[in-house]
Amino acid sequence: KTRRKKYDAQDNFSVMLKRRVILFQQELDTKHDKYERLVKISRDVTIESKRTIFLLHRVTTVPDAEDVLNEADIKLDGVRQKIGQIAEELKGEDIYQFHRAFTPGIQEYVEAVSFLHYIRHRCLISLEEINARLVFMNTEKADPKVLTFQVTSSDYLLGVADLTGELMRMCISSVGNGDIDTPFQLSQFLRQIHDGFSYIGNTGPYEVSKKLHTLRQSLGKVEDACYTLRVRGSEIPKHMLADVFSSRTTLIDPEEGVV
Amino acid sequence: KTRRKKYDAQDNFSVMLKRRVILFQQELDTKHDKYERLVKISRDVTIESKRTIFLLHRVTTVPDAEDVLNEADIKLDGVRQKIGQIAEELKGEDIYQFHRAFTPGIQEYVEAVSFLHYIRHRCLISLEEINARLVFMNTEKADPKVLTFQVTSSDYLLGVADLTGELMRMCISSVGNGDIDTPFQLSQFLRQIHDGFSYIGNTGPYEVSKKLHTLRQSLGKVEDACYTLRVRGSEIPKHMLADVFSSRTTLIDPEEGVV
Amino acid sequence: MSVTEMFSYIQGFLSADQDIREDIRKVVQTLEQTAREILTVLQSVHQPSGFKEIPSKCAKARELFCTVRTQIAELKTKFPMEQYYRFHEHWRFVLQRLAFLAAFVVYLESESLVKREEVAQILGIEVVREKGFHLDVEDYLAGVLIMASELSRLAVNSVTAGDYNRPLRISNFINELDSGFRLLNLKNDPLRKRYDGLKYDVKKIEEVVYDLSIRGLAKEPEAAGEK
Amino acid sequence: MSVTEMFSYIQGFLSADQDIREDIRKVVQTLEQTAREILTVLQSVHQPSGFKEIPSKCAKARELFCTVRTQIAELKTKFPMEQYYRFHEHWRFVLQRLAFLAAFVVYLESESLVKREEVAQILGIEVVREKGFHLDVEDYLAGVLIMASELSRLAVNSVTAGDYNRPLRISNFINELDSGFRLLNLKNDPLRKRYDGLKYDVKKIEEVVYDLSIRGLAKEPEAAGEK
Amino acid sequence: MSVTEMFSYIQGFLSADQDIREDIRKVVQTLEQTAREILTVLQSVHQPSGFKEIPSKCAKARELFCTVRTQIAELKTKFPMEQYYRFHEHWRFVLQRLAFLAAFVVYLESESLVKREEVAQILGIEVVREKGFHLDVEDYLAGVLIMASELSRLAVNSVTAGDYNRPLRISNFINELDSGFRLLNLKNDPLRKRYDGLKYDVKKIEEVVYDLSIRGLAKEPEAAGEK
Amino acid sequence: MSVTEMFSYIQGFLSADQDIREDIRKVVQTLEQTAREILTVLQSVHQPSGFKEIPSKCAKARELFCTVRTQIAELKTKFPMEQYYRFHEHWRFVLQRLAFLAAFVVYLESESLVKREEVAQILGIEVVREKGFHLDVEDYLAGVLIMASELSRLAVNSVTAGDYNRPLRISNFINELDSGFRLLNLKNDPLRKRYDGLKYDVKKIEEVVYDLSIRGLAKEPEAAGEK
Amino acid sequence: MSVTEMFSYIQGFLSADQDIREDIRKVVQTLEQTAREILTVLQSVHQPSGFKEIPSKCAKARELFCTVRTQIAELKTKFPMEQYYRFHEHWRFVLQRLAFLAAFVVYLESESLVKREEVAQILGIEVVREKGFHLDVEDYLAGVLIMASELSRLAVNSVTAGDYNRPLRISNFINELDSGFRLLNLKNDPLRKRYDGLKYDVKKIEEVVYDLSIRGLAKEPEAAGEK
Amino acid sequence: MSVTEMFSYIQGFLSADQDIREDIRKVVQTLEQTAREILTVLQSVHQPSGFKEIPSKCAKARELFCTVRTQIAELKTKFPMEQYYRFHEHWRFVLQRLAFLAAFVVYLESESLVKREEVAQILGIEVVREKGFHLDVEDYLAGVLIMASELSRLAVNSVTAGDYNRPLRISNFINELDSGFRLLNLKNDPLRKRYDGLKYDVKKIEEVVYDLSIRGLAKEPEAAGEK
Ligand SMILES: [Mn+2]
Ligand SMILES: [Mn+2]
Repeated sequence: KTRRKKYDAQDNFSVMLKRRVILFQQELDTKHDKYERLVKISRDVTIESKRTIFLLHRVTTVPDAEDVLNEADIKLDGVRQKIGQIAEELKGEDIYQFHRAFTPGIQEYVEAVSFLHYIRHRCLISLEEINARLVFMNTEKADPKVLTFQVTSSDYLLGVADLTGELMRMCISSVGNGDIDTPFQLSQFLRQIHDGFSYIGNTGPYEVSKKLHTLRQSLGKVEDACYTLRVRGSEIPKHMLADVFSSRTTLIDPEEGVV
Repeated sequence: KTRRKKYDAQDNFSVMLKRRVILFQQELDTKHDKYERLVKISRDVTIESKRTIFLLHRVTTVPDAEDVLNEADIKLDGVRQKIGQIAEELKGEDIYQFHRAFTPGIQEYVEAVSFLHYIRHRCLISLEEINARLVFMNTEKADPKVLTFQVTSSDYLLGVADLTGELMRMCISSVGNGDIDTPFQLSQFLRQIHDGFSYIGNTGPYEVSKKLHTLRQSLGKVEDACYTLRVRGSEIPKHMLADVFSSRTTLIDPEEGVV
Repeated sequence: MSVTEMFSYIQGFLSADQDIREDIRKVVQTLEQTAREILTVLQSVHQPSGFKEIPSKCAKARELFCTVRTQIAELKTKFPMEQYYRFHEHWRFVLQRLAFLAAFVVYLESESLVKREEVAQILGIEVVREKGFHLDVEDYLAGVLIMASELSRLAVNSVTAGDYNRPLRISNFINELDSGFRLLNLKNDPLRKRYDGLKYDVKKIEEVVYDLSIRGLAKEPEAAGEK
Repeated sequence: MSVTEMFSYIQGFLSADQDIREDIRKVVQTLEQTAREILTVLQSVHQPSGFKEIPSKCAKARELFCTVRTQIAELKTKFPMEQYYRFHEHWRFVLQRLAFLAAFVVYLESESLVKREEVAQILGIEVVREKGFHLDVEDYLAGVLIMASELSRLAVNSVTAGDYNRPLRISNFINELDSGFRLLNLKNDPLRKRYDGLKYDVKKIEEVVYDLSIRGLAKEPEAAGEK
Repeated sequence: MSVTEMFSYIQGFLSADQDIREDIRKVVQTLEQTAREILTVLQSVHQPSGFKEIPSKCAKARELFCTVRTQIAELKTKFPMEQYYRFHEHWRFVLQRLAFLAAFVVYLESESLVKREEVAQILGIEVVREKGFHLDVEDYLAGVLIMASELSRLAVNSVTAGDYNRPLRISNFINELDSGFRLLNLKNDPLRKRYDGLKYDVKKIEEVVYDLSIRGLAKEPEAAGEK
Repeated sequence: MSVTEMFSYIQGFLSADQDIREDIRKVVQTLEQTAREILTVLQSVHQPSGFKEIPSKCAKARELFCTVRTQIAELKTKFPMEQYYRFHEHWRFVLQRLAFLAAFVVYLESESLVKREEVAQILGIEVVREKGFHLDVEDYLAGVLIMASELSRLAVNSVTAGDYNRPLRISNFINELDSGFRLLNLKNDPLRKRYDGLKYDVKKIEEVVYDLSIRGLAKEPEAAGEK
Repeated sequence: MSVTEMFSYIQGFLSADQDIREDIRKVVQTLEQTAREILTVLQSVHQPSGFKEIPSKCAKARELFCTVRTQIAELKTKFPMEQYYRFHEHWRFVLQRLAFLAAFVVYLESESLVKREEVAQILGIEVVREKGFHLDVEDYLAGVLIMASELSRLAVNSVTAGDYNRPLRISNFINELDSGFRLLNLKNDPLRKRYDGLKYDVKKIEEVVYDLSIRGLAKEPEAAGEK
Repeated sequence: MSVTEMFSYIQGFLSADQDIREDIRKVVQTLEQTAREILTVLQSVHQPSGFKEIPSKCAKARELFCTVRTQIAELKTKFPMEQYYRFHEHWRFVLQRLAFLAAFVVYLESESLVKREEVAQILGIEVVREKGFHLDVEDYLAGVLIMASELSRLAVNSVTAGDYNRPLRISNFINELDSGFRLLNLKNDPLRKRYDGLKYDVKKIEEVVYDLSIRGLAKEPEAAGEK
């Protein structure tokens, strides 16, 4: 009889433990599943942001830049919708718990959106401006609520660090297209970003330090391009230079403009 | 007039080039999109296979192993359906073109299915047996067709290499559960696999060599466990040993059997 | 806002972050110190003489947990609570150690498995993330697993100290724990690695019980269940 | 089937694979040798004296492409065609070089952009994967990009050789190419890196044209288009 | 002395050491902050507008070096001076950066190579190890090499800003530096690696001078030669 | 002073440094040789026959320590004493080995923990840094931890040699050592890593004692407890 | 001689070198295959059933060594013998494996340490470099160390297979080996790293002997001591 | 022979080897010193003033090569000649530098490509391996490639110094060199990597020639063509 009882107690322990473990399992599974969904959305964000960046590089050659910018805006709206899905997943969560799942996508989005912003406004988009556009309406009709997504300063920095690579590409393309102003503008802007990063130095996130080398290389390429423009331009007075270029443009395409 | 004509020619070149480029873009996009879809399916395959492996480890403690094995079979049916999706994506493709996208998932599936097979049949599943179960019916009702998926010998090897880790875990659990036969069986089986891998040596895929170290460690743990069983068992004659164990079992749970 | 201003602004964020981390690190150091003290108190149960003193040692440890609660209260003031996971790495290690110590005290006192709620209460923290500084499932489970390995050591030392019943009780307890953990699907993460260790603890205790059995030293099995 | 048999069986697969790779490597080496010879032939166009000889050099190169076709035919016999991508890495490098050389010959002959179909034909291979040993889009594009960089070098050397028109024609050609490539979305892969190089080629040629313009040496722009 | 006493006593040692290191780390952080500020000031010389402002920028940097001296003075109080090498790793990096910044300021002011004594004076430290906190030869040389690479950038940007003489002066300076370094027998250490970078700086500057020469923009070669 | 003169002067510094390091390396090699000889002498205690010979082996080791003292005296002449930490890396490894050997000899002779002062005396060096070539706390502790792992081996081999008491004494000793170390607040450095190994030694020895206990071979537990 | 001629001539050299290496690689591959086969044969001694078959397995291995000798004879014909060190890297790995296998066979047959001369003889090569294709001391030692770790595994598996004497003999053997190695002054090279592993093998085997001793299973300790 | 004897005997081998390496290292250091001196002498050709002094600088370098020969003669005495490849790594680096310096001197003197025989003669070594300490083809080629990159620098600096013909001559020379190398079938080794750098040198020099051409500064193209 006593033995019987003992094993009941034992069973209780066992049963209770199992009940608890099943709860733990649910908690863990919920977390893992959410993590997995976030990884997948983040991959989509990355891909679409990259495509937007490619699209934006066309801006230096097409006749109407505004078309490209608007198209990029539309593409980024799509990306923002995806980020809305991330925000939805993170509703009520501590976002840092899942940060590793979506940080690659968000960095790529920062890169794309800041590239678009630079082309349009010739200045660096701020973290606030980025976050201001990441406000979403909850889709549940029963309870419409505002959702926001906050890009962290470290994701912002990492995205901006990558932006410099795109700016460098844009600079080289500009020179190739006979545009002599953009490279100088870009070199000043890039230098400012470079100086900004060296001001931050090693107080920033670890990944930034790894990207600094590439940033420095990009700056070097842009500075070299400007140097070449200047040194070649030195052989002819400035006012003549303009003539040469306008005649070059005419020469290539008098009626339809540069394709 | 001549100039006009020239630029028409030029435009033709340009227009033709663009038409071609758009075709290239479609080709590239199709490929990238497929790759991306395969990566996502592969992640699902990995997760579900891992869960199956966890489930299978319960086999050493539950009263009716067959239940667990059947449940695992059902889970793996789900995984196979996913692999069916992979096969669907690869229909008419050169599978090696996308191999990197799905190899992690397939390796994990090999690990899971060979683990189940070992528990059921106490032997190593062959590549043929694995592939024999990866035959799917095309879901299109218009044109029902048989689809197959072929696991490569390198994915098979890498999956089997990982299997050894699970076998080691199973061995240690068995000892903990007072099971004195399984560890010896497992050690012989593991030794055979180990000898098999050392027979293959460095002629196998590069990743195998990286896994050999872990394999050797697992074998060491299993051999140590068997050693301990033997050396402790040495203090009592074999027939008494059986008595001790049966009395232990009774002692722990006389009515319900080991939970 | 100029680029320079923007970077100064961001630098502000980064400095604030570094300061928070520095503050957290300091409190965590005091926590580690206390954890080490509790461990030293509880380690004595492994000594032959230590078995009789278990109750007093547990009481002593309970006292030290007051200090822990004060230190964790201090820790909570160092960062915004919604950002728990931002700084999680800083205290994860010590929190798992503390969960282990709490679990060990409770085991020594009542030979039962501490609940996550109890650990939280002993440490003066929450179970549910929404309510504040809390104990993650993973950290709770890690603490329990560390205890399992301490128990396998205790089983060995019990025999040395001449207590032949304790190993059997530990064996039952740890077997239950093992079958509980078997229900979990863990990812390939640190917890899984720790859980692999549990198998060795179970094995070790099984070996002790076996050693006792073949020598007829495992006399009073029923007692094991009663406690 | 015993474990040992199973591993012997797999070992069979692996050996077969190694043998195939060994065979492929050997043929690829001969291909590389021929590619180097074609390059040597075509390199002479950079020499001041080389400009007049372009037609004869192209003819010479065309002849060597016969050898290439034979060698590729040999290569095709070395592995099952459906497994093209299994061994792709072995010939990818040389195939891109050959695509470049084909593109360069075609450019030198007609100042036009070679089509993927033409390259395939010159190399004696297919365009569509299903039909057999084929030329991947990426490999075709890589070949074209290598040519772009060769053309920027050619623009420079044309000036040295006193031919002031060629750079303008190259400039137009390369600008078209650039705007074509701009329509492509490339992943972060080797092709994208190569495409980044194109920007530098465009820039370099632009600089040459600029140098000619300011000196009034770029006399006959219409001629450039006519050719 | 019991084991416990002994270890308590040892803990005293360890704590003292850890406290010193903590203190050093904090001061070094402020030093790094100031160094970064000086860098930001000096980097503006690369901007087109920055060239006229060199004197004012140098003055600004000189002011910030006052802060550096105060911070280093603070640093000196944190540990017994004979243990310089015990803690060297903590400040080696920032000291090399500061040596670079001092060398850069001196170069911008007077276009001459800073002496180790001058660097020491600017930083408020000693040259001779026996006299106190000093500047190791290796750290001085590392600073000079960092400057060399900054100067190659400056040569490029000078041209962009329309200053065609500066590159020639930089070229002479860097050549002299190069011959200086060639006198040294460097081991396979970090310094050697840095020195290997110098040849790229030399080459880069030579190419700038070349570009100016061929365009007749290198106005005063005689003056440059005289220096 | 011209740049050339300056660099020639600097080369003087560098050469001197390299010469010192070369000299140090040579003496350190002889020290390593002697350390290996002492180890060989002491290793014999693990042999079944070795237990009786402990006193004579210790005496032999003590003799060899004379050589060590001579060699260290030689080492001291190779560099200015205030630069101990500049060259510390060269002898740190062998010094820790020697501290281990000294601790092992003392343990074998008296079963007590060697004091840092004793190690210093055996090696003919100082404890206090200010007084000259000294033994850093960290190096002393490293030596002690190496000994701990040697003792776990000794416990095992004692049983093999039929000495069933020694493991109990070792167990007490190592437990005391373990509590001592728990008083220390070690950073995440090599020492911490070594200390993490100590718990395996403790566990191993506990298992040896367990094996003896369960077989009734641990005869004098009271005696062990008294210590 | 024109540049072209010169380079053609040089290409002759390079081709010859590449051909030699290609030839060597092929023979080495066959050697590796045979080595793996011998390994598979010898590894069966770890199986419980394998212990009785040791003589037959050794005989089988000896036969396979005939193949090895033929293959090495083949290898010798592939390059001029004075250039042994030029191509050493190609066969170093397999030679160490073969030295291990030879040492293992000899140990299994006679429980003695194979001499370098014996290994050389088994492999059909020389000991003295001057005489031809030889076995470097380092490669011989590496082979012996690989065997040591195989023996520690064998000690464990002997017990599992019920052979309680073998571990004692292995223990004596490995201790002797260990003292032998302690006579060597190894540099910080791969061999040194391998040697560092030996102490784990020694410890492992000592623990096996311990387990047997405490259970009274080590029957002939005297015999073991005599050896 | 007992195990101990065997290992003592082996230690003899190891010591001998270490001594040889130490001796080699010392001589190689003196060689590196001389190589640096020769480099310093030859570097002056890059200076505007240096062009006239080429003959005297070459003479000076030739003198220093006497020292090199003496040092290499010394090196030869340090090891048995058939073991050249055993110790090759020790001097490979400096030998390539010396080959470069010899090639550079010869180029400056006669604007021709040094032959391997000549380099060997200048360094006082052999061409044919069998005859003694020799110059490997690979090392000769590496030296030539280092020179190529030095020549691209020289082309740039010639223009700065107002010598507009030299770049054209260099261009012809380097083109010839490039076709020479294209005859070689290089493996994926360090030499191949170095060779990949050659195309940048070729391109750089072409751009210099371009700059001269477009400005009508390339006076004597016919002369250049004739060569
Ligand atoms: Mn990007
Ligand atoms: Mn697994």
